[in-house]
Amino acid sequence: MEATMDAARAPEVTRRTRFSILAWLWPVVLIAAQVYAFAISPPDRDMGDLQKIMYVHVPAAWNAFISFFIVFISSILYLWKRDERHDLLAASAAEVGAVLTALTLVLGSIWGRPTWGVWWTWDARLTSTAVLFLIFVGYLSLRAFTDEPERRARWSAAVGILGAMNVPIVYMSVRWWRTLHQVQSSPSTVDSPYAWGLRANAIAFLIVLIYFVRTRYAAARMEREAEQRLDAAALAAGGYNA
Amino acid sequence: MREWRFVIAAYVVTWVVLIGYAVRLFLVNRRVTALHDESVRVVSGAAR
Amino acid sequence: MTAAPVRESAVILPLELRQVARRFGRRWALRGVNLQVQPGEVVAVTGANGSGKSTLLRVASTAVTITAGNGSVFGHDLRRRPASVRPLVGLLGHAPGLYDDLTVAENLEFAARMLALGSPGGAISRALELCGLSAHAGERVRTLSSGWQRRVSLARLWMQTPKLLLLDEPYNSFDDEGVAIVNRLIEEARKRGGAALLVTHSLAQAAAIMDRRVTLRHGVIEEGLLPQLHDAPASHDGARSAARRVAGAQATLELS
Amino acid sequence: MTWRAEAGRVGAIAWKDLTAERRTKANFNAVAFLGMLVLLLFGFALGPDTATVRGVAPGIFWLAVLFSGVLAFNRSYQLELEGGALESLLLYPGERWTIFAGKLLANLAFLLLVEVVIVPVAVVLYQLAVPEQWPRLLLVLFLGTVGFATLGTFYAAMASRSRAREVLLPLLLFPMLVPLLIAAAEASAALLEGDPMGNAGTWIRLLLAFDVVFLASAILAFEHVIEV
Repeated sequence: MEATMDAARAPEVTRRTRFSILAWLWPVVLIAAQVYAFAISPPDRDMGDLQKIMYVHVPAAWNAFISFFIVFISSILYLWKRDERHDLLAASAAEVGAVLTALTLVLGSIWGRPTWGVWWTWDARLTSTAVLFLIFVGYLSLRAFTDEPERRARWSAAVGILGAMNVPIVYMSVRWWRTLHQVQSSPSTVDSPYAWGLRANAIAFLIVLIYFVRTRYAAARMEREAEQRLDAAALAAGGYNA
Repeated sequence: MREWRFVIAAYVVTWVVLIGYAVRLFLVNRRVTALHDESVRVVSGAAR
Repeated sequence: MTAAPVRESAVILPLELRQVARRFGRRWALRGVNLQVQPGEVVAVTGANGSGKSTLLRVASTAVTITAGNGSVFGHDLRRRPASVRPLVGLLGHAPGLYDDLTVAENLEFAARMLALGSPGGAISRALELCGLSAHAGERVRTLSSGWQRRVSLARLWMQTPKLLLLDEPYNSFDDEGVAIVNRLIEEARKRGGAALLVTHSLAQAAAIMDRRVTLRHGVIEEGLLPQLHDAPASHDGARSAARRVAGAQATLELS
Repeated sequence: MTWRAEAGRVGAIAWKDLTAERRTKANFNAVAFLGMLVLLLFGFALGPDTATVRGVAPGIFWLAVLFSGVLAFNRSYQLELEGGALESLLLYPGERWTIFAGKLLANLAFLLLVEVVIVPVAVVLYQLAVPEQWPRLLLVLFLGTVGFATLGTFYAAMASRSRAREVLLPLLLFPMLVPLLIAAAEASAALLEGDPMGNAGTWIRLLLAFDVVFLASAILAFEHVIEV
């Protein structure tokens, strides 16, 4: 049967990408950025040393938003081009993004307790981040509950696009909601000595993000290719219930 | 001094989460590599 | 609207499948089917349970997407132009595809509106009459027997007048009258230059109407079966050369 | 395909869904009853102080709509899954968005009818005074329901055909509805008090923007969620 030969010619992939440079580079860069930020920043006049939480909290939040921007773009690209790689990239970015939003929320809570005296406040940024987290938990659950790859890809692309589109709307609504109820605004704006520390840490987090997303993506690619190889083998072998 | 407890907590949480996710990536990679090896074995077995 | 099948080299085939494969989860229902159906031809598909017969019909109707390979219906690509294929095909599936809480007439009215028929009233009463459903028009589908439910599905096909009929076990749960309606439906399609693909176990009932028979086994068409019965159109040679053409071609798995 | 044919399909689908719904009134009754039950239970949970309850009544009302409405969306696709009707539906000629538009209209009509039942109940239970600006309140009710039905109809197309339909729909839908819930509850609360700060208009505009954005994107994206 001619199909037997097809399997042998199945895509020859032996990539075992480890991104070994980034794997040890990200902790080093992150530690360096944190040490640098600690060294150059004096205690804040309002918040004292608590200000130092900003160097992890804010970069985590920024990079979470970057991840979801990647989800948004890749989802659109998937529906447009129907290239499975866009779907896998969206899924990888969503997973990393969910981890970073969760981290942002916990850090916000740790920061809020000594600053505002409460673990949680209905602050616009914190609340929208929480909603964003829930939206992407929904995204990841949908993926987990759907087996068929094309269905999973198209459904989650739709959910990813609508979810990302909702982010600015959620933010606006929560902000107006807070303004109308008159409470204290968010903590002080960032002055220059702090800004450099913040930038360094944001870049360090970006490297973490790149490493995580690329590694997750490489694993997802490898998994799909292995599945396809097994499918092709099943198709060829005639044992069609492999 | 009390402030430092929160700062330390924040950095500990950050590192635990990041390293935790890196470990998850490692485990995923190991599982996927095993699947990859199996698929290659199955395909070369079928070709013979 | 010619009655005689056109026999030229450049015929637009009602159905052409090239190395069509379809996977459900880990299971391959079709593993590279090549099939050509000529204008005016009625092809019976046989095969054991689970050999992929129903999937073959559903692939041709665009109800199920193709995992690998491709095909076309009257020249319209199944993968790229499913929307152009849909008006041309009519599928009688396993399930009746009706709304249980609506009456027979309401189900047909819905179909007529979805098909954007010019004069829905006339089409509905004609279809009801042809399928012997006039007396049951006001009954809810839920209360009908399975045979009558399938008649409603048949009536819907009558209204649609598709050029390619795809019938899954069309003789099941039908009495003699029902079988006659099915055969008439096929005959009408054939007259319009259409074709029919029917999955069946009971060749006896199909014998009167079919031109040839193909057998599926484990998701591929079994080779070496002669075309049967009267007036086999030029399909055989065509099918063979097509088979030769694709034999060398790889089933590139464009897995989604 | 002409616009007339597509509009006819939208009408046909809405008519078909509503006819089926009318035949099985039990579902409507159950959903409306659940809405009333939520209103009543919140009343108990918040205690007998009228002033407190009246203050939070708009929020509770919208939660009641959300909790009871979410049952209707899955049901809308359940109808298609019995007897393999979805496969036939997808084989008709025409654009996919007509299916969404038809189902949306049917779900919208269903929810508005449920509201006809539970609004008076809320007014009575929470001792609300009908404000002068009641037409704007009706507008808020309508816009909020449109947004809710839009996203509900969209996400139920996926959730109802996944492995975990009961959990997945609220999990996907409710976080998306946060802006809608805030805007609808705030606008209703403001209008019930006679809109002293004049901010109801802002919330109505936000509701309108939400509806337009998600109506457009759901119509565009629907073919991707229904086809596979």
